[in-house]
Amino acid sequence: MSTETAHATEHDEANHDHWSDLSYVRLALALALITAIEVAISYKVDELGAVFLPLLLGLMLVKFFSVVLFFMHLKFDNRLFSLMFYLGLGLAVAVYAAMLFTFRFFGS
Amino acid sequence: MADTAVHDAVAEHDDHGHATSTGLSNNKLAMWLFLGSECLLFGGLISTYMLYRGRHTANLGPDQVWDIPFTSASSFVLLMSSLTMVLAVTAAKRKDDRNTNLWLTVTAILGSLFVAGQVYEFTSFYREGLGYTTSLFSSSFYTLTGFHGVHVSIGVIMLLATVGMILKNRIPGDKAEVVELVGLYWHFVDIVWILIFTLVYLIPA
Amino acid sequence: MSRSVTQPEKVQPEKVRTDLMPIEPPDTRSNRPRLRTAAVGIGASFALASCASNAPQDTWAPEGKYAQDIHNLQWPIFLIAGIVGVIVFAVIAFVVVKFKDRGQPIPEQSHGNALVEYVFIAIPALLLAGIAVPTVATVISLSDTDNADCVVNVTGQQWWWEFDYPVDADGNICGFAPTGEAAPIITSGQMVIPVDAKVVIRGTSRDVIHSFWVPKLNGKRDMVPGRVHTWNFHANQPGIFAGQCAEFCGLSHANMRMEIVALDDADFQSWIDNQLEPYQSPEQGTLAAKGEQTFVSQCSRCHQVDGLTNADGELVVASPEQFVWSGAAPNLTNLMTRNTFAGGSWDLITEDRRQQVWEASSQRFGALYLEGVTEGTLNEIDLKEWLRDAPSKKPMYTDPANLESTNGKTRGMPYLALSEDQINELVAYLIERK
Amino acid sequence: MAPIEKPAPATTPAVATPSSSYGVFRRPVESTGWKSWLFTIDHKKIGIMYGAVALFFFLVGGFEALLIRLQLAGPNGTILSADKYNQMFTMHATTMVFLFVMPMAAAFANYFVPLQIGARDVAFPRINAFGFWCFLGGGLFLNTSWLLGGAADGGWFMYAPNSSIPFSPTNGIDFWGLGLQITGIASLTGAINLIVTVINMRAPGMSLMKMPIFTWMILVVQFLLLFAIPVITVALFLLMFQRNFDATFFTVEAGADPLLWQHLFWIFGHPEVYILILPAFGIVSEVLPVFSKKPLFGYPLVVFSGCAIGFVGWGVWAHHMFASGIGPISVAVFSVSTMAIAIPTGVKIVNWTMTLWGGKLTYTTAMMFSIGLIVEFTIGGLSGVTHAVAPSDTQQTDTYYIVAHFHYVLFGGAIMGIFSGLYYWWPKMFGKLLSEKLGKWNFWTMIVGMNLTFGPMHIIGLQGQPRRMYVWTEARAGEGFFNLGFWNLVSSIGAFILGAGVLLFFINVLITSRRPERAPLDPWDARSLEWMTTSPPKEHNFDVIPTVGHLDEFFHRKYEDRGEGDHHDFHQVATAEAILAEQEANAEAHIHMPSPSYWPILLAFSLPVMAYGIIFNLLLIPVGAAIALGSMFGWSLEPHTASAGDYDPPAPDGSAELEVSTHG
Ligand code: HEA
Ligand code: HEA
Ligand code: HEC
Ligand code: CUA
Ligand SMILES: [Cu+2]
Repeated sequence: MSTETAHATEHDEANHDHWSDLSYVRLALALALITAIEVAISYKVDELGAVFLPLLLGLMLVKFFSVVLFFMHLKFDNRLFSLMFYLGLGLAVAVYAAMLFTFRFFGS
Repeated sequence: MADTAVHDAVAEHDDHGHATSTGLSNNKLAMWLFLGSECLLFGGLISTYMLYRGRHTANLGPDQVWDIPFTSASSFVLLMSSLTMVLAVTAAKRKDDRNTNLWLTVTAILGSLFVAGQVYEFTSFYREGLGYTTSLFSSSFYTLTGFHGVHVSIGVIMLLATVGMILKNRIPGDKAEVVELVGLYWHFVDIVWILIFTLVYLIPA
Repeated sequence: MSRSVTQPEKVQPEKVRTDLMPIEPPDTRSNRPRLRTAAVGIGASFALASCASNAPQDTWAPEGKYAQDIHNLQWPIFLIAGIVGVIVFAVIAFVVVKFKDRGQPIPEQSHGNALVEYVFIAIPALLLAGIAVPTVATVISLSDTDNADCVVNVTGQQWWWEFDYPVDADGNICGFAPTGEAAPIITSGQMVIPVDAKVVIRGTSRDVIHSFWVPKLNGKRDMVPGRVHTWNFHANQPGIFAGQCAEFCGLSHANMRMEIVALDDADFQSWIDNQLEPYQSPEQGTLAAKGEQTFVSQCSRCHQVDGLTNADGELVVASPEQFVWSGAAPNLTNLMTRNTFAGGSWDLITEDRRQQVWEASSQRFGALYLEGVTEGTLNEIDLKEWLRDAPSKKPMYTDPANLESTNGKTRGMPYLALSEDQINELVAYLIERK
Repeated sequence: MAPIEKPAPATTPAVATPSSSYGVFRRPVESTGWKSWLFTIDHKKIGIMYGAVALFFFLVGGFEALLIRLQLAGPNGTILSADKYNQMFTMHATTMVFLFVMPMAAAFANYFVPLQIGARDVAFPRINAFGFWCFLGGGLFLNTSWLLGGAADGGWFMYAPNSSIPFSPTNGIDFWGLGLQITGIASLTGAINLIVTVINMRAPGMSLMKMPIFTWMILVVQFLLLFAIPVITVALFLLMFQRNFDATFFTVEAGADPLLWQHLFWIFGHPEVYILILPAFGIVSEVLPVFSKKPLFGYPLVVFSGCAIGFVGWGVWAHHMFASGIGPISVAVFSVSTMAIAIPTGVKIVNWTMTLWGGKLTYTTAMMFSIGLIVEFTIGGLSGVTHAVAPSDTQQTDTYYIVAHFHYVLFGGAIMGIFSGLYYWWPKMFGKLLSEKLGKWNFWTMIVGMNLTFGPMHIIGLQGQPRRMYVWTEARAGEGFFNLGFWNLVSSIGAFILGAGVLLFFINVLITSRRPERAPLDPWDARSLEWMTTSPPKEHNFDVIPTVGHLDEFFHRKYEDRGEGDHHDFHQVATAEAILAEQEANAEAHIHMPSPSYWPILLAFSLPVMAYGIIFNLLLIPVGAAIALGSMFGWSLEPHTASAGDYDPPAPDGSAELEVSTHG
C-alpha cells in the first residue's frame, strides 16, 4: 500500500470533481435506460440463448461500476479509498465464487 | 534498505489543523472501510440465496411469484434516489443548505417509497403463500432482501437526521462531509440493489 | 514394525508385545521402504509414532490398500517436517548459546541480506512443491470409487451405524451369490466385508454429520445428511479393524464406534447365507418363547426382527420413525452374529472371548468370528444393564419430560421399565438371534 | 479530561470536578476514580481494561481446560457428564479464542499503536470505548448461559445441523451466537478505528515502511477482522433465524446443505487463526531486536510476509473440510494453497533467527518467551503442514493430533507472544518491572507444562483418539510405549503444571505491585517511540509529537553512528531521561484531548438487553432499542470536548479546536 497519492489529492479533486449536475442527470438516465434493457432482455431468455447471461451480467456490472466510479466519486478520489473498497469487493467475489464452486464438484 | 523503500508521504503537520498523515479525512476513510466490509456481508447473503434459489415448493418458486414490472419500477425509484443523493452532495459542497436539504428530503422520500414497495411486495408474496419459512428459497430471499431493506431504512433515518441537524445547525464539523458520507452509504445500498435486482429477479430460475 | 496380523497359531494368554520385538516380524504384504528405519533414526518424535504399538486405531499401521496409499504419502512428509524442525531447533540452540551477551560491542545494525532471504524462500517453496505433487496424485487416486467389487450402504445416526447390503441387478450381495433367496441384509455396529476386495461404501446420515473412520483401512469421510458420499475400503487379510465416529455428533459422540470385519471369501459366503436364513421362532414353552412375546409387546415397535410374527401370525413390522428422531433403530434379526452392541460401545461377548477374536491369526479369525455369541461367551452383564436402563448406560436424549423439541421422539433407546423377569426372557430370546 | 494548558512535566493535571449540569446528562469529566474508567475514551485506559478482562477470561478458559483434562486423565472419567463436557470444550475454545486472545491483542493494539506511531489517541476514541464495552457485554452475556439453562454444546465451530433446535434444544447456542455477534461488533469497530488510526495519524516522517513492525502486524490483523467478521455475522444470523424464527437454512429435510455452514464458518475461521497469531508475531518482532541490540532482519520482507499470510489466508479455508466431501478437485486445490502458506511463515522464522544471529543477546523473560515462540510455533506449524497433505489429513482430522497442532500454534504461538509482550511492556504500562526471577520460573513452568500437555497429544492423535470425546476407553487404548492411557495421564499432569505456570504470572503481578520501586524509564534500551515518553505515559502521550526519521527512531536518538561508509559504529549519545527532559522543555502549548462520554457504554449495554430479549422475552427488544436509539442520538449531538461549563472551576476555552482529529 502506498500513500504517494496523498499529495495529488487536492489537485485531482479540483480538476474532475465538478461534474455538473447535468452530467449526473445524464448518467442517471443512462442507468435507467440500461435497467430497461435488462428487464426487456429478461423476457427474451429463449431467443438470446447463450448470449443472455453474459449480456445481463455485463449490463449489471456497467451499472454497478457507474455508480461506484461516478456517483461515489471513486474514480476521482484518492486511490486509498479504491483500495479499501476493491479489496473488500474482490475478496467477496473471489471467496464466495470459490465457495459456490465447491458445491459443484461434490461427489466422491 | 527499508527506510528509503517507500516514498515518505506524510503531509506537513500543522499545529492546530486536522492534518492527517495522508491528508484524507478520517471519517471518509472509515466509511470506505465499512463499505468494503459490507461487501462480504452482502456477498454471504447473496451466495446463500444463489445456493438455495432452486430449492422451493412446487408452485412457489421465483418464476411463479416475481412481479417483474413492479420490481423494475421500485428499482427505478432507488436508482433515481442515487441521482438526488448526488445532487444533495454537490449542493452541500456549494454550501447551498436549501438545495442540500431539498435533495436530501427527496432522496429520503424515494428511499421510503422503495421500502414501501418492498413491504407491499412482501405482503403480496405472503398472500400467495410464500412465507418466511415456506422453503429454503423463500427464507434466503426474505433474508437477503430484508437485510437490504433494513439498510435502506437506516439510510432513510440517516438522511432525515441529517436534514434535521442541518436545519438546527447542530452538525459538528464539516457539513458537506457529513452529507457526502451519508451519500456514500446510500449509493452503496443502491449498488447492492443493482446486484440483487439482476441476480435475484432477472435471472430465470 | 507395526502390528502384524500374522501371529502364532496358538492363542497366547498374554498379549504379544510386538513393540518390543527386536526384529521385524515376518511381513507378508508390503515391501515397506527401508527408509522407514532411517526416519526413526532421525529421532523426530513423529516418525517414532510409526513404531510398534497395538492401539487398534493406530493411524500408522495400514492393513489395506487405501490406508497404505495414505501411509506411503505421509511418512516421507513427517520425515521432512521432522528434519526441518530439527534444523530450526539446532540453529536456534546454536544462536542462543553463541551470541549470548558476553560484553561484546553493539553489533552491526544491519537490516538484512537479500541473498539469505531469497534462498530461504526458495528452499521451502521447492520442498513444498515436491510435497504437493504426490499429494494431488493421491487425492485423485483415492477418490476413484468406480469398479467396486462390493457396495455397502452406510448410514450414521445418533449414535450408531447401520449397514445395509443391497441386492444388485444380478441378485448378488456384495459380489456374492447367496445360496438361498437374496434379500438385502441390514445390520449395525460391525461392517463385514470380503477380504482383498474393493468395497465402496455409499454413506449418509439420518440426523447430524458423522464421520466414518476405520484408520487401518482408510482415512475418514464425513457422512452428511442429505448427501451421499462414497468411500473405499480394502483389507489385506481377515481380521477385525476398529473405528470410531470422528465428527462431533452430540451427547454420545464418544460412544459411537464401529468395526470392520474382513472375512475370506468362503467365510464371507457363509456369513451372507447365515444372515439370510429364515426366522425361527423359539421352541414353545421355553424362556425364549416368552421373550419373543415380550419382544413383540415392548421392543418391536422400534426394532425389526425379520420374519417375526405376532400372536395372530401376522408379520411384525417395526415403525421406529414414530418413536426415534432419526427414524431408525438397529435391526436385531441377527444380533448375536455381531460381537458388540449399542454403537460398538459394549461387548456382546466376554472379555476373554474378545481377546481371542481380536488376536486370532488370520487363518483362525473367520471361524471364530462366525461362531458369533454363544451361551458360553455371552456378556450378559452389559446386555442386561442395557435392557434395564439404556440411557443411564449410554447418555442419550430420552427423558420424556424434554422431548418437546423432537416432537416426543427420543434420540436413542429409552428407559422401558422392564422387570427382571422380562429382561431374562428377552436375553434368552435374543441369544437365539443368529 | 480537561484541556491541558502547557502540561507541567511528568505530573497529571489537577482533577476537575463537575459542578454545573449539562442538560439532564452532565458531561463526565473525571480523570480519576471509577467514573474515569467507566466513561473514559483514553486509548490507554481502554487498553488496560481490555487486558484485564481478557486475562480474567483466560483464567476462566483455563479453568475449563483443567476440568477437561481432569475428566480425560483416566479412562471412563466421571468428573463431568457428557452434557457438561460438551459445554466445557465449546466454551473453553470460545472463551480462549474470542474472549482472551482476540481482546488481548486488542489490548496491546489499543495501548501501543497510538504510542508507536506518535499519536495522542486513536482516530475515534468514543467508538473505541464502545468497542470495549461491547466486548465486555458480549463476553459476560455469553457466560451467563452457564446459569441460565446451560452453555452452548456444539463445539466451537458449531457445525450444522447439530446446532439446530432438535439437537440442541437449550438456549446455549442462542447465547453463543448472540454473544459472538456482540463481540463481533467490538472487533469490527475496532478494526475500522485502528486502520484509520494507522493510516492517518502517524507522526510526521513516519512512512509506512518506518512503522514499527508490531503496528504493521496489527494493521494486517485489522484488515483480516474487517473482512472476516461480516462472514461470521452472516453465518450467525442464519443460525439465529434457523433457531429462533424457524427458517430452514440448515434443515436437511427442507433441502438444505449443511456444508453451507462449514464454508461460512471457515471462510471466517481460517483468517481468524491468523488474527490470533499475527499480533504475537508482531510482539516477537519487537522484542527480539531489542534484546539482540540489532534491527529486525529483513524488515520489509517481514512486513510483506505478514501481508502475504493475511492474503493467502483467505484461500485455504477448506483445509478444515478435507473429509467433509467437497470433492477431489476442491480438496487438491485447497491442499496446495495451504502448503503455500508455509512459505511466508517460514520467512518470519528465518528472519527472526537471523535477527538473533550475530546479536548481543540478553535473556530477559520477554526475550525467553519470544524465543520460546519461535521453537514451539515451529512445531505447530510443521504439524500444520502435515495436515495440509489432504490424504494424510483424512487420518488426522478430528483427532488429538489436530488438537496438538492448534495448541502448539495457539499456546506456543499466540500465548507465548502475549506473555512476551506482557513482560516487555509491563513497565511502560504500570511503571513497575515484573520480577525477572519469578518471570524465569513463569517461563520454564509454562514451557515444560505446555510440552507435557500438548506434546503427548500428537501421539494420542496418531494412535487414533478422536477429539471431543467425554470419555475414552481401555478397549481402544492399546499397549506398549504409545498406549493412550499413559499419554493421556501425562497430558493431564502437564496441564496442571501449565496452570501453575500461568498462576505464577498473576503472583508476579501481585508481588511486584506491592513493591515501591519504580521501573527505570527505558529498562530494556528499547528502539521504538512508545518508550520515548513517561511510564505510564501521560494522558496526551507526548508533550511534543515527535518527527520521525528512522525505523527504530528512539534507538537512533540514543545512539550515534560514528562509522564510515558501510561500516557502522554505534555509540550511546543520549539517555532516555535526557530525551524526555528535552521534550518536556519544549512541550506544546495547547493540547486538547477529547472528553469522556456516557454514550459508548450505554449504547454497548443496550445490545445484551436486546439479546436477552431475543432469547427470553421479545418485549425486551424495544427496551434495548430505545436505549440504543437514545444513546446514538446523544452521541451524535455531543461535541468532542466537554464545554467549559462542565468543569469546576469552568475551564478556559474548553471548546477550542482539537489538536488531533478525533471525530468519534
Ligand atoms: C494460531 C493459529 C494457527 C496457525 C498460525 C495455524 C497455521 C497453520 N495451520 Fe492450523 N489450525 C488452527 C490454528 C492455526 N493454524 C486451529 C485452531 C485449527 C483447528 C480448528 C478446529 O478444528 O477446531 C487448525 C487446523 C488446521 C488444519 C485442519 C486440520 C483438520 O481439522 O483436519 C490444517 C490443514 O491443513 C491446518 C494447517 C495449517 C498450516 C499449514 C499452517 C501454517 O500457517 C503453518 C506454517 C508454519 C510452518 C510451516 C513452520 C515454520 C516454517 C518453516 C520453518 C519453513 C520451512 C517449512 C517447510 C518447508 C515445511 N491447520
Ligand atoms: C487460544 C486458544 C486456546 C488456549 C490458550 C487453550 C489452552 C488449553 N487447552 Fe484448549 N482448545 C482450544 C483453544 C485453546 N486452548 C480450541 C479452539 C479447542 C477446540 C474446541 C472444540 O473442539 O470445539 C480446544 C480444545 C481443547 C481440548 C480438547 C477437548 C476435546 O476435544 O474433547 C483440550 C484437552 O485437553 C484442551 C486443553 C487445553 C489446556 C490444558 C490448555 C491450557 O493451556 C490452559 C492453561 C491455562 C490455565 C490452566 C489457566 C490457569 C488457571 C488456573 C490454574 C486456575 C483457575 C482457577 C480459577 C478460575 C478460580 N483444549
Ligand atoms: C423407542 C425405541 C426403542 C425401543 C422401544 C427399544 N429400543 Fe432398543 N434401541 C433403540 C435405539 C435407537 C437403539 C440404538 C441406540 C444406540 O446404540 O445409540 C437401540 C439399541 C438396542 C440394542 C443394540 C443393538 C445394536 O445392534 O447395537 C439392543 C440389543 C436393543 N436396543 C434391544 C432392545 C430391546 C430388547 C427392546 C425391548 C425391550 C428395545 N431395544 C426397545 C430404540 C429402541
Ligand atoms: Cu457420530 Cu460422532
Ligand atoms: Cu485453517
